[in-house]
Amino acid sequence: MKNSNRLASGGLIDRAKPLSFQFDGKTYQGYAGDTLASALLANNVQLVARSFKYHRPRGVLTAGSEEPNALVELRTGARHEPNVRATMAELYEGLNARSQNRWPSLAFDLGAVNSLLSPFFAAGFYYKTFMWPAAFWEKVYEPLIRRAAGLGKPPLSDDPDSYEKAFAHCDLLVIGAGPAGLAAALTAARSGARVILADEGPMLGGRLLSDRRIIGNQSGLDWVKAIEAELGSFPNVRIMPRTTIFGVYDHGVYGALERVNDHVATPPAHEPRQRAYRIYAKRAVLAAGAIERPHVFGNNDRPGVMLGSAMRTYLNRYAVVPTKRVAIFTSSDEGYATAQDLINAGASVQAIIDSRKDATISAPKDVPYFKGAKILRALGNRQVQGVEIELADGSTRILDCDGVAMSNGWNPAVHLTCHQGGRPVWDDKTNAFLPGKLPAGLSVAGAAQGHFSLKDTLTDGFRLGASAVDDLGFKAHAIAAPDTDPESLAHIPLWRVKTSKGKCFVDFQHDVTDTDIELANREGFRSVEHMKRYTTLGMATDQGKTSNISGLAILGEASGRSMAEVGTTIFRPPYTPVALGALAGHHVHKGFRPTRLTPSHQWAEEQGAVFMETGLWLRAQYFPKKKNESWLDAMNREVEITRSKVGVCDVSTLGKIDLQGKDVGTFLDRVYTGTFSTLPVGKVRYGLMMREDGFVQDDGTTARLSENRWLMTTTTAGAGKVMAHLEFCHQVLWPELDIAFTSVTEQWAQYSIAGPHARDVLKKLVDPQHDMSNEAFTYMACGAITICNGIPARLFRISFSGELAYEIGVPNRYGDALIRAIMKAGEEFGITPYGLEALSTMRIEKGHVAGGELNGQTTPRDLGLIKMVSQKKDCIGKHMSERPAMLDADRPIFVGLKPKNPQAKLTGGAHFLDKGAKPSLDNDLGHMMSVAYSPMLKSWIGLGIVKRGRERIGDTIRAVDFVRGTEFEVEICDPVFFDPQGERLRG
Amino acid sequence: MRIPCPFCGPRDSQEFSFLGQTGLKRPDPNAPDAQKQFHDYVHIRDNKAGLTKELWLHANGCRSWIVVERNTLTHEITGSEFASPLTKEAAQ
Amino acid sequence: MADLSLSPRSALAPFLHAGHHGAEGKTGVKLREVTACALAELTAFKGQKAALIKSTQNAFGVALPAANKSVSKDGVTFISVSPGKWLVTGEGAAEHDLVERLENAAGSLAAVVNQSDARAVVEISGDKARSALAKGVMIDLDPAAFKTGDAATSFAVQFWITLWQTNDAPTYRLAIFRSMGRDLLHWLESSAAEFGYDIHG
Amino acid sequence: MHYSVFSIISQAFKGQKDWKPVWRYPEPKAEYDMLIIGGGGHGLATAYYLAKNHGYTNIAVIEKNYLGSGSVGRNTTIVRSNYQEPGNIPFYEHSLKLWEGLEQDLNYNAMMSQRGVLNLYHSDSQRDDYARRGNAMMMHGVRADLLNREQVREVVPFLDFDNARFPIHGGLMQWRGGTARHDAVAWGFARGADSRGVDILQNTEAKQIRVENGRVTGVETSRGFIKAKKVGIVAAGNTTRIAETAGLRLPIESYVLQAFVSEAIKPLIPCVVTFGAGHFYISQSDKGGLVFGASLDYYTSYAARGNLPGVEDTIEEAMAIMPSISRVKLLRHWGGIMDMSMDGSPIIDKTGIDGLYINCGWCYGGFKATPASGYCLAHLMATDESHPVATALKLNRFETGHVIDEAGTGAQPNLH
Ligand SMILES: Cc1cc2nc3c(=O)[nH]c(=O)nc-3n(C[C@H](O)[C@H](O)[C@H](O)COP(=O)(O)OP(=O)(O)OC[C@H]3O[C@@H](n4cnc5c(N)ncnc54)[C@H](O)[C@@H]3O)c2cc1C
Ligand SMILES: NC(=O)c1ccc[n+]([C@@H]2O[C@H](COP(=O)([O-])OP(=O)(O)OC[C@H]3O[C@@H](n4cnc5c(N)ncnc54)[C@H](O)[C@@H]3O)[C@@H](O)[C@H]2O)c1
Ligand SMILES: Cc1cc2nc3c(=O)[nH]c(=O)nc-3n(C[C@H](O)[C@H](O)[C@H](O)COP(=O)(O)O)c2cc1C
Ligand SMILES: [Zn+2]
Repeated sequence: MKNSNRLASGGLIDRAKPLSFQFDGKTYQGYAGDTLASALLANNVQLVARSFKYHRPRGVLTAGSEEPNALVELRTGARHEPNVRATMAELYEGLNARSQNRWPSLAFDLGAVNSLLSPFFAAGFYYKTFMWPAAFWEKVYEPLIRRAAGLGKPPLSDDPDSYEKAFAHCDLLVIGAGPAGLAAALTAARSGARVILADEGPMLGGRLLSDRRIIGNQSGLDWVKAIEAELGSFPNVRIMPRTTIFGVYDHGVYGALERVNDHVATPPAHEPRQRAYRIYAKRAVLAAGAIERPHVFGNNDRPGVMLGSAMRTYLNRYAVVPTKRVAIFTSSDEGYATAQDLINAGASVQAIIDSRKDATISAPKDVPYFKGAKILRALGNRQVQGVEIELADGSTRILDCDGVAMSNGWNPAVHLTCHQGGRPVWDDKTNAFLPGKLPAGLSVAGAAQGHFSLKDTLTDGFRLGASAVDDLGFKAHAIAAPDTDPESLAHIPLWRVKTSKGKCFVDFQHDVTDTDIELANREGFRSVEHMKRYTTLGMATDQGKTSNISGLAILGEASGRSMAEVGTTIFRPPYTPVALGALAGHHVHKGFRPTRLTPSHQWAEEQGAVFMETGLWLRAQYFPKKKNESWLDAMNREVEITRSKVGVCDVSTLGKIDLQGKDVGTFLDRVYTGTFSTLPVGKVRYGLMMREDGFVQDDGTTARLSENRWLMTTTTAGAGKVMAHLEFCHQVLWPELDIAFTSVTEQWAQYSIAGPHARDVLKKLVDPQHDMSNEAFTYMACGAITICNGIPARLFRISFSGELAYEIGVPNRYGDALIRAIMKAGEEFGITPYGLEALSTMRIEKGHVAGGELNGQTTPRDLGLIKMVSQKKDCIGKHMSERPAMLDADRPIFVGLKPKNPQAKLTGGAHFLDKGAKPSLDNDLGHMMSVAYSPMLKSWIGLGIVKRGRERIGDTIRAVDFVRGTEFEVEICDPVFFDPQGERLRG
Repeated sequence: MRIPCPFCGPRDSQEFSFLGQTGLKRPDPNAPDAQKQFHDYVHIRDNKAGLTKELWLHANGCRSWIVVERNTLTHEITGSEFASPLTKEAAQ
Repeated sequence: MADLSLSPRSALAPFLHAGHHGAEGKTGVKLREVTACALAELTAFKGQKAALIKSTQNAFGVALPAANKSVSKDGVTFISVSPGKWLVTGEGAAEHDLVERLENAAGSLAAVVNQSDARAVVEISGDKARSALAKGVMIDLDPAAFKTGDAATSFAVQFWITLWQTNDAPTYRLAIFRSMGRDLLHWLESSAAEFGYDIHG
Repeated sequence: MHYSVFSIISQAFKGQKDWKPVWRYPEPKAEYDMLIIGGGGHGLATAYYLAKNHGYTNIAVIEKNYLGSGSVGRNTTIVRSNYQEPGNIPFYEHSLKLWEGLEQDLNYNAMMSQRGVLNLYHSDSQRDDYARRGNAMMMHGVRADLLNREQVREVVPFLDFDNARFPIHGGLMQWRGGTARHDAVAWGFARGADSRGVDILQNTEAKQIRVENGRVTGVETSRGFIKAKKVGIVAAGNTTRIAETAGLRLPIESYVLQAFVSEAIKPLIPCVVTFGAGHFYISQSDKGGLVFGASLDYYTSYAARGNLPGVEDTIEEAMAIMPSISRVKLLRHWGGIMDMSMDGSPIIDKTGIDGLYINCGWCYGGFKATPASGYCLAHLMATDESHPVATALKLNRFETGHVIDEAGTGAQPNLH
């Protein structure tokens, strides 16, 4: 039985490299150059899969990426991959494949009972049923349907392999390396243009690998080799085998998937499994060939029924006779070539059944030959065991065979031409849909354009390759297509065998039959798009590559419309399915988005800090003293020490923008709510920025470093947005202003030193010539200084914590050293580092707004900051912030909240209700925005917005948190809980 | 898509961020109907199907705000220029 | 206060591991961090570009480059990054007084901002440098499109980069925000791994 | 034709031969009482409820393409009512209640599946935001559950809990949320409307709204002028193009949103999951495909297709929460046109032109609104009063400042 269907010689396989592989646990042998499908067929394995709905036995229909049937699970363990087309999987030593969607085994699949129920399971069945009783849908029916759905099992563990993305550029992209593509690439390459030639297969040649042809005075294969060699010699040509162009996007952007290492068991070290390319091509030639059409007749899905062209591929390329006694069912002259190839390979052609009464081609000698005949049905179950045919005179008879080769004309592979909305156009001459409106820069050559003869294909390729690059200013020399051996192309499609018996499949994978299509039409689903959705025709993993056109024809017939009137459904990317991993590339796990590290990161790590994500930054959340110190204990300690002694915190992540020019003051007056033009040099002012719609977008401080130089800070999260906003204001709104912006966020490492001893610590660092006294360097002062013997630094006396505090900035290269120096300098004062938790607690104690309050839904008035909006001037957002609803006295306003019971753990997101009020949207008073446990007040405290809150200071209301199941009475208070007079920060 | 930046040349759209229709003039804040004008300025758009002029920021490039002439039905781009005459001058 | 002296550290210092990495037996790519290098941004004020070009020409002996170009002289490289804006690097003798010299040349014609610490600068060279970069850089680096002296600000992987080519080896330099240095390096290393790469300390 | 156990069985034995068309292909009449422009979910639902609740039968829906060809047929099918803003909550909850009885009402199985909608959170502040939302829902009696990390793990154990860039801290779950079969919703409403006498005019495009003396008189269509006393514009992504013909300018921009489906695999994802550190949402269809989407492509567009950066971004987000699906393959991706409003919330209102009504601004979220949107617009067109659950969805709210901005991103539609 070993390789019982393998020919003794021939083919493009490497007989010197035998490979063993497994299918459903059994070991077989094939050769390098095989696909899993060819190797299975060589071993006479015909049954390889079960269909989606009826679990019908299925074999191999095609030899390419259009395969609807032969899907398997490939590889084991963590490398498990579902739904792999056996026709595309290249064989490697040890390949392990399993059939899917069957239980308990492929041969005996209980799911096949669905087939018996098929009278019920017509198209649209779901929509009419499962409604009684209503409750059963969720509990019974749906779980059942879901369990039955799907093909392969999803992988559940992490992928051990990696994926990459890459970019490529060219003058001309040639899609497909059949004769048309090779010819196009060659002309373009000779002109000096940069060419990328991509083919989804591992070898160049297209149909020339499958058909025995003569080009000029050499064989088709030798012609391919010669061109490949010449193309390989050009530095301006890049050949990309195993690369599928999966999508055509705007402006010459092509999506491509390179299967770098799918043809080996595991990728070599440092190599990805697959790579997704974005190719930027000035021009492209689509030379994707054509896909042969099956016939629609009874039990046309039985293993052994195959496309004629596929059979030729197996014979000529893989030296495999898929089945030995073949009936040829043809509506085109193509079938006769298949017959000849079978005969040459020593197989028996049991009959040629040509649906055309007036076929003019003659059949090979001694082959039973029926003109005007049709196959009514295939016999057999797990493999064809004969066919019943109807002769021209209406009589029927049974023929013995174990395989059927179908040739019903070709569908040009126009898919990529439709990705930008182009619709194929029916052509009566070729009996095919040809490309309609093309994406800009793309032309179509060869069989994809409906030019089926080899000579025409070559002519096309040479011509279009030349005209594409001529367009770009290259000078391509015309190449004349060599003569080819004669071929005959006559063809009249037979869309279905109306008199057939048994189920006639149109869409094999989804088990859509001709009667399903008729039913859809009968029920009013007359638009092709309705029919598609109602029957699911063309919606399977093959996207209907072999089924769509026949389906349209049957719909047309049922509704009395021509092909042109029916039209096609739309082809969408990807051309063939693309692994999600490849499209994500290396952007997985921690690499999903960049991680920005603060200057003190390494030091904080050494301290055992716990980090948290804030946007892309990783910041220290708290610094546990002992291993298991809780965040709350650590935070309490950090706050207490900071407030009683001194603490330090990395604030480098705040956005910093250097603004220079004569008009900066004017500009700031327009973008900030307050006035900045009056700010003296050496001073800092707090600023609030609105969007033009009147809501607060960001806050921060701006320092005036010199007459014409300012430094703005933004929130960490707002940095990018604010920069873009300022650039918009400058470039679009007020280009007349003379300002230069430069982001300096990353130039400076900046630390906040806060607490009663802040000045003492600082004095140890700052070079002695600078007067650090409270009088000389007052609250809200700023200046350039030097520290630690001449290191340039900037000092700002600003405070978020409410303590005496300074922010000190040094060039980032000193950031790591400075945090260590600060800690050392602070040692004698008992300094602590503090993280975001402590930072947040201290600002809440001080009633400062931050992230939770700056949520894009609050106005300055809502936040109690209306005094910061200058009434003397306009600014961005001013008018819209004064719309009636925003001035409504009922609009919730910013207040502080204290629980009656200090231990009551307030929660962010709780809503407020009056005592005794029932929960309802009308009674909703507002919500809690930020909470903290205040070590100063020894109580939980909160900030939030409450309807008429300012008028209700002292009132007790309820903070209700349904989703956490808590409810506390809280007193409305002023938002400044600690040091309301601000004495500490001025000290 | 590839957006032709007048400074950098054609670049992948991924380098840009999109704001919207251009040609909207920020109203005179002192106009008697300023509130109404601001409402329109902030909220009302032509949303044309066809050729539009729109503002893009070459955010991951030269950071110029540019005006791109683009067809919203086909995505075809027929021109681009700097939003600010000053940027244009500085680019020369 | 000797114990409180501050020693500088380059952006990538904690993450660089000198030596050969990736595929064995070949070195398609060489990587190093460019450390002894000052950076500054120079932005012409309104209407002052022509005057600025003149005065920098006098001070540095080169004309400020046009879009997508860089020019170098005596260790100073001007890279055009935006209309009226240049990123300037200074190496060798120019490392220490770059900002000062720029400020002198610019006078009131342009804003000068020290960015020496804001960016990590990496140098990538070798005959596979292009292929490694193409795994993230979206612009065309083929010699037909991008040559020695060419420059771009663009997007690579997930980073806003400034990229310029310094010789035909080819050698490229790439500047990105310092805080993302570790990730940039990680990407470059995984992209170069299949070609084999050396890291020079 | 009524669907029942009996009709199903008898048709099975008759080879499904006697099923009747589910809708007619009528010729347009010269005049209707009401004309709905747009045969999407909302337009068809409007017609259905006008007929069913208000007794109008001389009405028509005009659809420029095949019915259901718009966003109703191309969305990620998520149905939920987990909103935060008081203007939205009652409306979407009303909608969810209608969904819960829809199949029986329509005698059509739209495969509404209340498998739960789980919004993952990745930080403490996001947890608090979700708590705020959950509590707002509970104020209106809409159940929400705040799950911690371990509770999330029980529901969706295959997510990346250990090595993610943005670790999962927990999630907000609405168990009553879920998905419905998009096409069946359009078909069910169409069948229901048709059977009540509504003319559904497919391949009939509205070209120009005719207004005389401040009052609508009818619509110029690709099949001639159709007179109507009242006209509703229910054209989702194309609203402004039609409104423009009546001289209306609206706070709407049209963007393309992409959607994605993978090859069918055996059941993996039991509910809808959304990623809080991005804008990604995913569920698994009855057929086994993973259906997912993320943000808009960021530019205005009327071409129902997107571009590669949007594709890659979406799939990176998918992999960010479920790296094990690297070997599941993308089968198809497509686009739909979204009518993005300036605050991210919808508009159901009169227009200032007598007899002309609009229903638009559905942004990412109009599929779930389908029944209530139709219900409320029908109510408005029949009574000239806003339905009580839709009183906040006014057109003039941008002038008055009563905006309903769930995301807090302001008047820039592509940020919602
Ligand atoms: C990719 C994607 C994913 C989405 N995911 C979700 C989701 O998960 N959950 C959710 O709730 N929502 C989702 N939405 C949003 C939702 O689909 C839409 O908001 C909703 O479908 C819009 O209402 P509709 O069904 O009436 O629109 P449509 O179906 O778009 O109907 C409008 C109809 O008007 C027709 N029309 C337009 N112009 C004319 C004219 N001049 N004359 C005649 N007819 C005209 C159109 O052809 C169209 O059929 C998603 C949308 C998209 C695009
Ligand atoms: N006798 C007939 O009626 C008939 C009909 C059709 C074709 N043919 C023969 O087929 C040949 C057609 O030549 P051709 O060059 O036009 O086509 P081809 O089929 O020879 O080559 C097409 C190539 O494109 C590749 N391809 C398809 N889609 C792709 C994608 N998206 N990305 C990457 N690669 C892709 C395929 O792998 C294939 O190698 C001629 O030899 C012709 O005679 C004959
Ligand atoms: C929820 C949902 C699931 C889908 N599942 C599939 C599918 O399994 N196979 C398929 O080919 N298309 C599927 N589609 C996509 C449709 O084929 C189609 O692309 C989409 O409805 C948009 O229509 P258009 O591509 O004709 O413009 C699905 C669409 C939706 C909305
Ligand atoms: Zn640019």
